[in-house]
Amino acid sequence: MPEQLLFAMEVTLNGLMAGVLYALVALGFVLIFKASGIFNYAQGVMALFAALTLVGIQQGQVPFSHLINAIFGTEVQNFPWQVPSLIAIVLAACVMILFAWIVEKYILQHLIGQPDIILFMATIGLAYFMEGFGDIMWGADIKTLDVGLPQGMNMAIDEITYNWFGYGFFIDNLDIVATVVAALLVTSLVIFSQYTKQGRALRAVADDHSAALSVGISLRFIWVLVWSIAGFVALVAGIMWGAKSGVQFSLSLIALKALPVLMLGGFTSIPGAIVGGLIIGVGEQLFEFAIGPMIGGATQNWFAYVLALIFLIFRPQGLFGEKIIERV
Amino acid sequence: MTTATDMKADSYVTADGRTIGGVVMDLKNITLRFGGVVAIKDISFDIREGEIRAIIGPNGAGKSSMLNVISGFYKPQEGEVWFRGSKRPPMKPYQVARQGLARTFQNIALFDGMTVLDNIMTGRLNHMKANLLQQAIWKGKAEREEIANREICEKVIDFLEIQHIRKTPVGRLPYGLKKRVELARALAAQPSLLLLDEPMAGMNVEEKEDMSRFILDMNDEFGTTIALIEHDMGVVMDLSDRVVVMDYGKKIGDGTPDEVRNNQDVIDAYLGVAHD
Amino acid sequence: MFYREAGDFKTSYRDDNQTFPIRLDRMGYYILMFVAFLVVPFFINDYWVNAVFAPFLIYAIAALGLNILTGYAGQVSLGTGGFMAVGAYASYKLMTGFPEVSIIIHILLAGGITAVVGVAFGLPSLRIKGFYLAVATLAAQFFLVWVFNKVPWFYNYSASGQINAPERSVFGVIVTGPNTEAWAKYMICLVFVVGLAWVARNLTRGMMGRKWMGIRDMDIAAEIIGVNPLMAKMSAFAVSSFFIGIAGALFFSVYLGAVEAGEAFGINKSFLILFMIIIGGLGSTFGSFAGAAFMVLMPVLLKNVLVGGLGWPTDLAAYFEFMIVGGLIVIFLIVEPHGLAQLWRLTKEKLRLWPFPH
Amino acid sequence: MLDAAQTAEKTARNAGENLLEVNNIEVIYNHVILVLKGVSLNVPKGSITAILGGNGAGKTTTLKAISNLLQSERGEVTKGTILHKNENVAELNPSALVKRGVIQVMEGRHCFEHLTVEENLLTGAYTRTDGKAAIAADLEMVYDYFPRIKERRKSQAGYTSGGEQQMVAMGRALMSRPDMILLDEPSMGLAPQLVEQIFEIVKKVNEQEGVTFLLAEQNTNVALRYAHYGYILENGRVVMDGPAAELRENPDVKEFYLGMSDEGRKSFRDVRSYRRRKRWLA
Amino acid sequence: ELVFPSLSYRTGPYAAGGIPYADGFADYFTLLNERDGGIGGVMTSAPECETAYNTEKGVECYEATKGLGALAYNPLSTGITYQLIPKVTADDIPLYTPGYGRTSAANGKVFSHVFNFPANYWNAASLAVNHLKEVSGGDLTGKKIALVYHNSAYGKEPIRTLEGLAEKHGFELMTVPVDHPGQEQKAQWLQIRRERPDFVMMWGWGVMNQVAIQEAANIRFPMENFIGVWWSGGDHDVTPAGEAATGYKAVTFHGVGSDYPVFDDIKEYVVDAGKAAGNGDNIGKALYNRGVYAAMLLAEAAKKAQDIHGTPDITSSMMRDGMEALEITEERMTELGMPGFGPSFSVSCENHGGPGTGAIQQWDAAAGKWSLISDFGPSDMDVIQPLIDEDSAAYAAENNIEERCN
Ligand SMILES: Nc1ncnc2c1ncn2[C@@H]1O[C@H](COP(=O)(O)OP(=O)(O)OP(=O)(O)O)[C@@H](O)[C@H]1O
Ligand SMILES: Nc1ncnc2c1ncn2[C@@H]1O[C@H](COP(=O)(O)OP(=O)(O)OP(=O)(O)O)[C@@H](O)[C@H]1O
Ligand SMILES: [Mg+2]
Ligand SMILES: [Mg+2]
Repeated sequence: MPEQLLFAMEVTLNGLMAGVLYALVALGFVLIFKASGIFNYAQGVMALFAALTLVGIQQGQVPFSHLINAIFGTEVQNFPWQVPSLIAIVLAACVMILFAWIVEKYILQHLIGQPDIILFMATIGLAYFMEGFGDIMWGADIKTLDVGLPQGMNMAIDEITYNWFGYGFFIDNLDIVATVVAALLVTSLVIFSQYTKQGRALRAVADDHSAALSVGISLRFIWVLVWSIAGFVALVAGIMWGAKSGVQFSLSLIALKALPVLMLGGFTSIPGAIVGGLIIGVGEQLFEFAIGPMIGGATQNWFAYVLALIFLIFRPQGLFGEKIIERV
Repeated sequence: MTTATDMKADSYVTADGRTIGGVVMDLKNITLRFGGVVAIKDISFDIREGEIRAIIGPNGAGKSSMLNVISGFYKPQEGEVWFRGSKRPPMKPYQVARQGLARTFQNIALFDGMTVLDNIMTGRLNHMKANLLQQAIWKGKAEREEIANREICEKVIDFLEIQHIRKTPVGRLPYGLKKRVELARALAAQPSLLLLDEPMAGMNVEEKEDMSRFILDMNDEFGTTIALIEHDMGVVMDLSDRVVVMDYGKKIGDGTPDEVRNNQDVIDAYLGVAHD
Repeated sequence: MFYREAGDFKTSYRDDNQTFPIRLDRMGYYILMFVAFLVVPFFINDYWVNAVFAPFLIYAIAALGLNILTGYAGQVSLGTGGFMAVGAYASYKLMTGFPEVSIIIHILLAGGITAVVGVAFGLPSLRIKGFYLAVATLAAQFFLVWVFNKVPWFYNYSASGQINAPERSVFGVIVTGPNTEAWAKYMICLVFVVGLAWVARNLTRGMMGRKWMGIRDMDIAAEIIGVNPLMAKMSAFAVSSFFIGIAGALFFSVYLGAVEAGEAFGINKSFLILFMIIIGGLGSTFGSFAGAAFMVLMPVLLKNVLVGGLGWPTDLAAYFEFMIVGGLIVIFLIVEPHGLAQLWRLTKEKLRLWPFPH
Repeated sequence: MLDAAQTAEKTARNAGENLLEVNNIEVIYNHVILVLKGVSLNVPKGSITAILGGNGAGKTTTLKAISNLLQSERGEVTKGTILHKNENVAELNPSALVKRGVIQVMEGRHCFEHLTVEENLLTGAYTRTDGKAAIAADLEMVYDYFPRIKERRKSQAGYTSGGEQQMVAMGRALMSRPDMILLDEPSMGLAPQLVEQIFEIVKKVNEQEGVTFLLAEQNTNVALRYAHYGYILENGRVVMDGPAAELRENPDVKEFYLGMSDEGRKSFRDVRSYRRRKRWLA
Repeated sequence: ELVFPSLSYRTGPYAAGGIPYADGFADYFTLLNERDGGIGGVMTSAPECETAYNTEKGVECYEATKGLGALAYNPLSTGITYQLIPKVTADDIPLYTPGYGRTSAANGKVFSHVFNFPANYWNAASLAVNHLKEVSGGDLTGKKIALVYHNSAYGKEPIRTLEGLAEKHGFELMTVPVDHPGQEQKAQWLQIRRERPDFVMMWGWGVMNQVAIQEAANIRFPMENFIGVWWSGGDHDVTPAGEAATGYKAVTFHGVGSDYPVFDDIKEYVVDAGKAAGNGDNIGKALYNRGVYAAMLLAEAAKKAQDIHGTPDITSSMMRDGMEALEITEERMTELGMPGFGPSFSVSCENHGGPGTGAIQQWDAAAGKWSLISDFGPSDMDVIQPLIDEDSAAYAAENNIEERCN
């Protein structure tokens, strides 16, 4: 088989994997958008915060130690214990639920029935706040995240492909894990939103806040619910990305990777997030592989968006998004 | 009361002395589908110069859709629209508007972000010609134009008696006033054909009387041709010269109020009880 | 009743159309202009111009521009950073290409060029709406920055890809480069701001503005009553980009003097300016200024209070800065979703009624 | 200027067990616009009570004040009390009210555009806990009441006609098995026989399920035919109230709300443009 | 009081690098005050101003601290440096950018107020190449070297030099840009895996470093053939990858580790006295040391200025003279408790760039520390100098500056 083709295949495979990682982030956006029509700019920061919290708990860091030391001149850093990963993850999830509750109580509740852009803006304010808060709580230094996920090249695949084509494909174990996790998440979420009462209520809320209120749907409950789920999704995304780069500020920027995925899949579709992720992942990797070298590389950032844009021209609501209803 | 026969003539005079001219808008075998739903099935009817033409029918009959076809927002799968004696080529809604059509909407479509005055001024947009640069400079053409057209709008405002809310954002207005503002916006355009989609929905008798008065005066004073959808039989019967009745996208009646009122199909499909 | 409109009646539609129909506002406006032009320049120093005034005025221009697009025409855009970059690089190429031509012309031309680019990237808005459009405009953002980073011609093949503003002067007064006097820097920004604010005001109070707002409030209805969506949207993109381009040009040539596309015109700029108009108030000229002031002054103020005043460690201060700004944004939205401008309007309504509650 | 008869009637009424009592409430929007200037209502259990009045009179506001939907419009009740079953419900959130059995059908339909007609109806049953079977049964009931929407059950509500949407909204409310429904302008935009139909349904539901109705209406004619008692609102105040029968006979109501003059209904063509003045405003 | 403002960034995407550096910079001046009562009897201070690596904030900081009688600026950001170059020249304040900023500023003839001794990016490039040449037995012909760089002004700096060197040594250069922030580098590393370069060189900053090292480990690229510039050689860059990072190399222009007398003093006088900028656990980290080193050289320059002008209270323009006349000898370094921590060199009117010497450090994950595997060697000035002259000439032309020093 010609070498270029093999390479292309390898790139495609890795593209799919990268796509799944993007989709993980996009999912969080979709959930909240479905439930409240809110475009949650804070999703990225939530991922960062969740990951920070996880590591913090795991390593028994004293929250706010920096602040405490600054005020009382003490020298507290760590608790004498370490927490096993699994428990830490559960605790972190609880923190995210608490977070959801607070957000609902102190922000969303007061903005019921406001135009989307206002709610969007509020989440931006939230993002700012979280950025500072996360740093104060856990410090701004890079944290190594290790919950025992396998990393590095998958030898088996390398073997097999080598025997087949005489060229071993590179697949990162972490990506394989991510794919499995994502698959589970998506299926369960789809079932939830399409076939349950709460799921229906959730879509109703997205359509018309005051009408939802009038039929007795409790916005508060619905919102706490989805923000909790979104928080959990953020945690998962945080773990996957954090494992690569260590947990640090830049983690919050992965949100930008998720936006084109959203556009392409449709803001309101959970499967859309996955499909969009895959298309973007493969698209940008292949483009970088084939065209990139000719035009100087580093094309991913914009190409993802341009790709999504092209799709939108033909389907303004994204591949799976709800059709925009135009009546007078 | 005019009889069917003299209505065949290409121009006649009504009982209350208004002259009805020739056909302005002629709709031929219009059919409109939305996926499976057939909103309009092969309907033909015409609107004549200076008349008040009512369209009635049960909910979901396709009345609003018909207006949307006339104003070019829905493109019928079959059928032709003839305007002033010539077949209308496929057009964008805003091009149709430039031909002198204006309309109001069933679910009020005002620009909530603007004041009443600005909303009404938008009605004048096809009459204002200053280009971007002139508007950026303002002094000169743009301002002159603005003031000239403002005068026209003020006339409409006086006519509809909404001076007091000139500067309030329409979003805050109660339903009835919104309806009136929407009418004002349509009038400001000084249309030759005016389409009204349930202008009196959600009004009480007193307000309906006012609204009727406006419509009549408009028709008398400016000779505006009016097509009107309305569910209040009283209003329809009193105001209109001719009535089209639709049901499930089909035309089940067309003629003078009396003819329609006594048409059995219409009674079954729509009126329920025969109206006095 | 402090604030009265009672007792000044309009006798002509012209008076009724003026920017400040209420006498009290008019007075305030004149005083403001007087101070801005005839007082500040004599007291301003490097710190104030570089830390406060230059950024405030320049962002105000950008905010005006974005507000026309988003606030008036309802097209949410996140490409602002990219468009500012276009303005900056355009002015750079012009300044270095035609040194003899006045920089004022260069800056205006830069605006024009940006307008063209803006229209090009605005075309999708015909089909794409709402947040989809917002995200779509990010394509412009990333692509433009990438281009300015990749194509050496734009930065005259300098080793690092940085561009530096050469020294230029207006009427013999140096306005760019390191030797610019504080007041000169301030003045040129001020002149542009006032001029453009005036243009923005004219466009938005006339038929153009109404077309834009029509598209914003209910695009279908607008089209049916005769607004041509293509023209309306494209003109909005053009005008807005023109403003933003000029802002970019000033930002580079007058304010910073040396920039690099990725760093100075990154995605954060786009968001920053969007914050400004939302905090300030969508669809309000005053709001553009209020928002710019808030987003520029608040951090500087906090920093001076927390570090200078309370002597906190800079990092803690910085974190709190984030939290406070974020918190304030949320609080403002809760108190008044329609921004500082609306807050101002309501206060006036209250004053008008004062001391009676209703 | 209420005459003895009415006063007597009222006291009698107040004695009777009231499902809902609104005592002299005041509503302000945006902290500045005073809309309700002291409105009081009594809604006896099992009755149909109508709020009549012109545009901007404050009908919708009143209903929203009762069902606590104001805060999302930046409006607030600044004075007065609202008692449901003699408990103050002013503080409850809307969903709690629905659980208590008070549900509102909002002015201008407010369907969930992207949900299908059927899903819309099902959201009405959100607060119910009595199992799928019961809900399915009621779904059938609603479809019996409104055959028209049964045909379009699978299409997105956003694409249904104005009237169809009104039916969906009403059906949705019925799905919650309320003991009190606040109906805001049910007849708006409905074809005559449909209006009759809907009021027939109101009557039926009221008699069969014993649901109490408080409805805001413009269509005084129908409203007074079906309601037991009526309040007339004019810019934020109750200017007149009494049993429907009495109101129908009142000369002012006749002229201004029923468009009757002494010689029967007068034609809309004959309306003259002089501004008439209402006696009670004199 | 002698003021050396520290435009630091303890927040934002690059905080992880900014924090230890700022700590080191501050701690050294604190040490001077605590131990020797300042410089020449005058107390020092290093007021911090948070820039978050953001140009506008940098400008604000510059203007804000300028008033305090700042003697020299060390903004630790290429962007801000480019900002300040014209400003400082106008305000007559020296700008000190060790190992970053505008490389061609090494040419004192054009850049009167900018100093970037002891070494700059182009030296770094050359030093790296020299090392690679050494490990591949003194010959690079036919070898392939990949440059993974941060797609920004900073990242592009070495390319020209490397092209020059490629010609000279006959190796093949392949450039692989990574866009900010660099969270996702799959494509890049697959490309490297395909092209199988003999060596990979990295010009990264922020998260890009950690991801790159992780990805390199993933594709099993031999770490000892992977070498970064000093800004890709911090401890926080390697730790996330854990064991896998062992063997990774980086160029450095100063000593590593904490076993120098000066650090004992810092522990004694600063940390234990509770006067440390951070919580003291950064001592010995690569970037902390760099901060200390920069502070030390500034302090020395200040002392020099005091000697020249015979007054302890120097002005910024005196400071400039001091920097231009700076002379670092091995004895002096030993006196300061930093024997062999950096090269001995002297600055001149023409040469603001110092000797351009540097060493190679290598990471050992098990021990959790860097160690020098070479001593401070020279870089290839006959390739670099022409580039410096060319670029500075261009700048001079653009801003019509006439040359000094003659
Ligand atoms: N854009 C659309 N997409 C799909 N179906 C539509 C659309 N517009 C109208 N319909 C359908 O076409 C039919 C006619 O709708 P239309 O609004 O014209 O009825 P109508 O006569 O105006 O009824 P009403 O008096 O209640 O307004 C309805 O069944 C409606 O569901
Ligand atoms: N959100 C709001 N903000 C400000 N004013 C409002 C708001 N909603 C209603 N109003 C004002 O309150 C008054 C009463 O409005 P309301 O909708 O209750 O009248 P209504 O009796 O329901 O009229 P309609 O019969 O047209 O529905 C109107 O004058 C309206 O301007
Ligand atoms: Mg209709
Ligand atoms: Mg109402």
